[in-house]
Amino acid sequence: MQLKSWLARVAVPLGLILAGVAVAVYFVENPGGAMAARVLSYPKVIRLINEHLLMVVVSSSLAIAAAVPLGILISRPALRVLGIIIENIINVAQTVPSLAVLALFMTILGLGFKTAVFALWLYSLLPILRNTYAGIKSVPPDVIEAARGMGMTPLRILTRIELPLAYPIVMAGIRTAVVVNVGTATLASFIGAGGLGMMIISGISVSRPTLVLCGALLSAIMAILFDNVLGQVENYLLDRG
Amino acid sequence: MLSKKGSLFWLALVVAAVMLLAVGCGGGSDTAEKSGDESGGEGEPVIKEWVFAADHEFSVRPDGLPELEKVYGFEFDRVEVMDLGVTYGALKDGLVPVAMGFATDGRIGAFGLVNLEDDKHFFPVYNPAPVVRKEVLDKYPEIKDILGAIGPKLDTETMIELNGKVDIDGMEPKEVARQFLLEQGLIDEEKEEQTKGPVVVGSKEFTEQLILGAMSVLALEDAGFKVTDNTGLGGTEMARNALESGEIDTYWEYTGTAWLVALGHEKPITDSEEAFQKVSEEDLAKNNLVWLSYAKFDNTYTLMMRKDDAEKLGIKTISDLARMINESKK
Amino acid sequence: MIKLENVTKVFANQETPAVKNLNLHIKKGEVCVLVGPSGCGKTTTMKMINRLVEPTEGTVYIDGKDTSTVNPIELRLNIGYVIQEIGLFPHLTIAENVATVPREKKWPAERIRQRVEELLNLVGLDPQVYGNRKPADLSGGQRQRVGVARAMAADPPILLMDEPFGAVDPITRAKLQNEFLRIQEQMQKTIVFVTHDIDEAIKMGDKIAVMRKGELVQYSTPEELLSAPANDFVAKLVGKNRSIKRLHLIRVDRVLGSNHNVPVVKKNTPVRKLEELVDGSEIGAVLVVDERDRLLGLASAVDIREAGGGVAGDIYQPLPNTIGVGATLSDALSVMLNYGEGYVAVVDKANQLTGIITLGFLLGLVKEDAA
Amino acid sequence: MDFWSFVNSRWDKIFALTIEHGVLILTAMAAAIVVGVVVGVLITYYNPAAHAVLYICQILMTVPSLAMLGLLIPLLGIGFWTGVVGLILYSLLPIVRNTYTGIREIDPAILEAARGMGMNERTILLKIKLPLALPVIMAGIRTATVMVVGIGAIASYVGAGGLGEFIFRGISRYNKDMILTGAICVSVLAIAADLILKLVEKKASFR
Repeated sequence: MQLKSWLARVAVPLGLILAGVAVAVYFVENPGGAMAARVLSYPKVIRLINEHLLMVVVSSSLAIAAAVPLGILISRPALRVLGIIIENIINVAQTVPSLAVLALFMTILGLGFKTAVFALWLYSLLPILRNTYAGIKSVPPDVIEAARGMGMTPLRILTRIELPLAYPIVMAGIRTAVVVNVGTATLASFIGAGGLGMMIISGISVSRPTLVLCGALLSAIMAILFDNVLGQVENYLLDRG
Repeated sequence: MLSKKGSLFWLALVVAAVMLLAVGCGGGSDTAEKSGDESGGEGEPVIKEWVFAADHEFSVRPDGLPELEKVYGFEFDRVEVMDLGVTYGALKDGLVPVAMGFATDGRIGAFGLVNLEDDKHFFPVYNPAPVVRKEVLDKYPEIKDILGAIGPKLDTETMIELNGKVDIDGMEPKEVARQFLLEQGLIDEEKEEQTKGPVVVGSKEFTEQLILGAMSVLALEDAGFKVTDNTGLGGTEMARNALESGEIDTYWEYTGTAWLVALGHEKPITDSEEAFQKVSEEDLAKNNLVWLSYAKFDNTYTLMMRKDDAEKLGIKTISDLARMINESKK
Repeated sequence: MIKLENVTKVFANQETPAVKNLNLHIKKGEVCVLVGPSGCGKTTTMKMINRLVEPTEGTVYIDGKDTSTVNPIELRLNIGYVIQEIGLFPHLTIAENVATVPREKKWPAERIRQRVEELLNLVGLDPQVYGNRKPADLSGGQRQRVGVARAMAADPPILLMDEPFGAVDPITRAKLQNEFLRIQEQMQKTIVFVTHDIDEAIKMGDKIAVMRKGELVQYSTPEELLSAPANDFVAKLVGKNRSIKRLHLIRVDRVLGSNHNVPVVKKNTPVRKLEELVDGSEIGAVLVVDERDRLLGLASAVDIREAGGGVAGDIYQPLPNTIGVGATLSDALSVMLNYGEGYVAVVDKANQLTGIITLGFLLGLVKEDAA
Repeated sequence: MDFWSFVNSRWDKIFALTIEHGVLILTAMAAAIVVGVVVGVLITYYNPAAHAVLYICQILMTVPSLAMLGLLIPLLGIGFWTGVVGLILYSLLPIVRNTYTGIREIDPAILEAARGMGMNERTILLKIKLPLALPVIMAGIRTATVMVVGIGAIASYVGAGGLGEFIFRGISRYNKDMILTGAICVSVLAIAADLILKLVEKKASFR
């Protein structure tokens, strides 16, 4: 029973990883021309996947680590005005296209991986921050009132009432941010940060659909994988209370 | 359980705050930390890692990087792939010691960079010429003279200057093109009535192409054509596909590029006139495309280094570079 | 009017039929209540009448016409339909809601407008006030009224009502029920009414069809149902205090007839004649009405004897203890108790005497059940 | 001040590209609304198809926009229409999903009442279902539009024109002012679209 549910949990991510490997192997074995073969070699594909993963994982985890506490902070009643201001700033900032964010930081911070990570971090900060704030704000005031009436301290109210209730919304923000992040990271290759975007952009610029397709499939699989894993983390934490 | 979670949460908060700070500073220090190619202590420049900046197209083209490394017999430690045009900045800012560029780019001079001589004549010739669909030319034979007049007036120095006006001085490509055509007397100030056409003009998406495209647009407009400006289409294949499918009627293509990429030949041609003859013959026969007079300048690929680096290390040619890299690996 | 013949419905993916070989005949102008526990097939039966559910077997006739030969849209346009959830269209105004079917029938705008006004007035909603409001602005009871008005908009001869008062509070429900009875008195529609509430069934129905597991258990008048339940199931459904329930639920107009011995005279009847009559009266008095049968009062034996001559119109005394036709037997009982008299006169809206209920009769009813 | 002089010297170009961007978005959204609403309506009639369609749309969303546009080039060539098709594909999910849920979430009593009163399916769809689902559908359209304005910047890479040209040229020339101009124009366009559609959404709401 235990084993079965464990298997069920692992089956989908494992399947996705296998699909990713299958895609990579297929395209490396069938690159569709010498030009595409220059990118579609095992070491190169592995390197690009690694770069992409690294970019996404680093920027996303730092974004989560920064945005969730910040979201909690600005949702405190004492910082109500600040919260509203930041919420509005986020709403405006989210309309700036990701490409422009990358490009702007390129001109400020220079080219390369770190710039890309910084831009991706900043860009995925927004949805997580917004959802954390919105999630906590969505807790009905009477629930908090009741908790306060029962003599709970503000900290206990936060950890036992607000955070558990806001949790699904926060997780939704995180999942959106990560999935978007995987896609945005493909643009990082414009500023010399590598990743699967290198495959896609090269494919577009020399008209080799296999390259584009391979990059598209790998990054889509990566996005779905992250989404699935985060979904399972969400359920797991939810089960444990 | 829950109280444990509570303390865990505070721990996470602290960790996060530290991380936030770290990222903030890390991001800031990005420019400062150049990829290990700064001068050593005794004024002798030591390049620890031979990183090469290339755009996506160059990194995979048959006449691009892989073949170059084969011919000169060396290999870069790492290749950073980035958008075309960003390579000059990357080199100038010291992010890479060597970068790929185009021989006529205005930034070479302005950024204090030098071209390394292609002593093994690896790069084929890349003289640009207006390519026009034959149907269009049959309908408007005068286009041959209008667009054909531009190329012979463009030599390498002129083109570097024109490119520099856009990339360094920040002028619009169209304005640069207009100035040049006016100076050369190829167009006049008067506004013509646009009675013929429309003709769709395309170009690839980089400075020189934008200027050349703008020249075509202006010259045709001056001759009374209604012109649809479709310049800035992206890479080679994109512009080429657009031309072959009739989405655009003309754009400036480079002889070497057409020979290798569009016509699919493996062996590059290194003589300008020969390349032009062969390409125009084959393109007419195969694709019904007509090549008009080509420009004097040869915008071939080039490898660039920072001038002071190159001087200190005594690198003048690509062979010098290959030797230096191979030595560093020993 | 409506006839169900050997109707059976088996839903896909279900083994037991929802409705089994049902036969039902509903006469014109009758309120037929389908009652039974949830899942007994009452709603399914009703929906087969307007073909929202198609019978698996058997035939439904309306006015002798097999409904399966009629276009269902056509059919439904001529059958009013009210459901518990009401289903008012929240994006349309009250007036637009009521106008739905007339619009589908392409009535001219002016006629629709008049009809909507008439109906809103009928259900007690001022068209000026409520016509342009949205359903969300109305209370539950008001919405239910709109639902009824909407169902009657195109004046359909038949009305199907699926627990129409199920979702409102008891006080509002009683009010709506009474109003509905009043409207029905005017409209005389043929109504199929579904409820799981036996009390409501007894109050509303001319006929009650008790259903259980898709089958018709008993089909009779409320009185019969209370006095002679067909089996244990019905008896249980009706409940233990059937007699008390009868008092509470049975409307006085249902039991009026030759159940009493109280003479009624016109006001110009000579007193002399009254003397003979009053002797045979159960209550020791005669009732006096005017030439149009409107109740004037009563003349007791004492009054008659003392008068000696003249006509009934000269000697009667006004009668304070009357009740309306819609009242229940228990209403009648409480009036009797209040006035300390053993009878109560029943009058209709126009104050015309329709009958009289006596204490003896009520006792008889209760005794009947106890036996 | 550099930035302002840059903007000042290029008003015509900024205007032209903003219009181009707007036309790109409008074309894509017009088509996406038609396709999305039709698909969303159709799948309410057949549940298994609904799950499949929504899942496909969701997968489409995970494909990086750059890759999606790139994959369309072999099929459609480069240019405006490639951008339009790419943007349509991206805007489908919110529109289809919201149309579907908007209709599915209508109180079944309302539909039963409509059916019971003798309205035919076409009338029910046009007069009851779509008007009732309209606020939800509009919300989907708003989400899609704001998103697509941003993705539209990437569509320049495949020759669809628009404000992305500022950004791409800005990258090539290392020109911050140019990138900033593009970014700000796209943002303003997105915010404007958001505000306008919010207004429409409010109008569409019947409560």
